[in-house]
Amino acid sequence: MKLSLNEQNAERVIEALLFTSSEAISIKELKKNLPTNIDIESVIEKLQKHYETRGINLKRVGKSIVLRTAKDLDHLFVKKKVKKKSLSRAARETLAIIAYHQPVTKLEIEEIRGVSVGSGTIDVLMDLEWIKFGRRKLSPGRPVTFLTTDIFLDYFDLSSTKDLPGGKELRELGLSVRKLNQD
Amino acid sequence: MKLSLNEQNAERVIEALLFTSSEAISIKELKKNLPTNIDIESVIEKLQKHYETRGINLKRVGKSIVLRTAKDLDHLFVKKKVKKKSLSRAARETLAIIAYHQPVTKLEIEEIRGVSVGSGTIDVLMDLEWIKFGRRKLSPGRPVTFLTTDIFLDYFDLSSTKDLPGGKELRELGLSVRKLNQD
Amino acid sequence: MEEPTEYHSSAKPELHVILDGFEGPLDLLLTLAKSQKVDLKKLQLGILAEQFLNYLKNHGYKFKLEFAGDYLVMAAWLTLLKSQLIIPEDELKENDGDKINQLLALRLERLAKIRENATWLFDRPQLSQDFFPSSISKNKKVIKEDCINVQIADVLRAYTGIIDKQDYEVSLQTKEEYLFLDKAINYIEQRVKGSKALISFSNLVKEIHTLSGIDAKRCAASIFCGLLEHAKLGKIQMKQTNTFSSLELAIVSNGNKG
Repeated sequence: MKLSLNEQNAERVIEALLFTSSEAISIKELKKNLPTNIDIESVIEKLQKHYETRGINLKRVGKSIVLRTAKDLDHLFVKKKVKKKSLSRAARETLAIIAYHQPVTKLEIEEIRGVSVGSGTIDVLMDLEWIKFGRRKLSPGRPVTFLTTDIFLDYFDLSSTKDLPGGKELRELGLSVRKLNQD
Repeated sequence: MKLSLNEQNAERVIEALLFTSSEAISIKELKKNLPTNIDIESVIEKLQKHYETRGINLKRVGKSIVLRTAKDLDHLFVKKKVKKKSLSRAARETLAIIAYHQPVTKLEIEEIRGVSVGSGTIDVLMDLEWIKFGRRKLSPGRPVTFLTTDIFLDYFDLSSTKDLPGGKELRELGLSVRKLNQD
Repeated sequence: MEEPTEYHSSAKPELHVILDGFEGPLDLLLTLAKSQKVDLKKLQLGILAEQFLNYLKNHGYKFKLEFAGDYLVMAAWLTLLKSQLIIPEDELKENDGDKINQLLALRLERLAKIRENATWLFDRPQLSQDFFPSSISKNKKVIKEDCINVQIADVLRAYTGIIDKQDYEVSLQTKEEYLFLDKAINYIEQRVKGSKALISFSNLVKEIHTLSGIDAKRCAASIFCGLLEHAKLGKIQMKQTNTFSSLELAIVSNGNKG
């Protein structure tokens, strides 16, 4: 059945409202944004039908409606859940040193930072797959070295670590430490 | 045109992923979730067409795609409006220079504005993730360069830096300045 | 790449001149030029020069030039232009004034253009102003496999922090130039351990030089010091049969120690 111009617009409004809302929206609430002469029930029914076969489905929950990803696509979203958190200062510093000095050993990182590097710090970066082991260094004890990975480059949208600014450039760019001291 | 079963499913997968992301998703990233034999470009094209008349539109932003509410429905979201980003004139002009002349070095930015890039300018644009590092320039000192990001395009409702008006004119101006400088 | 213009190469990063709200001389010139209400290509540079110099005079920058190097060069440039309008034409070197004239006009035009474009950009519909993102946040950012929230600028700042703190000079290809004594001592220990045969000093230097890429003479010096250190502790013995002949090393077995 063809929709009237009004109904078509009502569909668009409901779609946009649902899209920007993380929770279900009551029909009462939706009505506030629509002309009074709209038969909201029939519009919802049509929307529901429209979304039936798509990646997103429109669901009724009591007197509200909500958009949810289709059940059969759940596998897309089961990736490991890491709590959204910022990287510790130690980890950021270690990551930066590895990016600039790779291949670099743990001892060398510690020399540059002036403090020892906890194994947790390396673990965090390893878990993120931002760093990996490089060749062992041809020096006494043949210690392992660390390198950054392609995943690191990808995450930070870099084409190469060589494109990062050097020490002098960093200072000139004014990417200063000021803001870091806040944490 | 009718879609194959595979393509239909690709549509659904892309839809579901976009629906649940507040940020644009790169085509590279989307591909990871699709069978390799899918012509993703044609699927995106069809999806884009599908959403053209709806309350949500599918947009291309650089090498990424994203779903955003239709612009004519902005009145629905008065409460959701965030405060406009207020940037210094230096930052706005620097951004424009990077957008038009990318990849561009700090020195080139300074040359155009006739004043050095103060600390804080690049900082702000980096924090907004509107600019990123490009490849180093093959010129003395191999200086770092800057590019705009897909997040920048998304923010300003652009699908490509080619959408910026007057780019050709500006580049020609740049060339004439350079030529005169060298003579 | 564009060569920096003459006046610019003198600008240090911290020289960020804002005089009465003008960001640098080009900015001021553009404003002055606009007050002439003419096409930038047909600028009356003579008038512009006069205006600029008057501006500097009226604002007392004549005596604060250390504070405004950019302005000084710009002023010199414009004074040159103005003087050329006064000098009889046949005494003028051909093209000279013309070129500066053109260059300045082009640069002003380019800055004006960029300014227009910046305005155009910020007048555009903007995210979360005119169009809105998904809030179906159950799976927000799930695409980026990890939900770590860190930007490259944060990583760079971390690095700036380190190099600032230690005054550590960095280059992207850091290669060690010196063999530090503790490393030399370590290396000798590893190398000599378990080796029954005599090792010659020159071979040892050669080995370390190849491994580390550090200058051979510097390696030799560090290793020699390292050997003395070991010898003092009684861990190794050195012998040299003749003056300038090769120096041989042997480890002192545990039994002989003390």
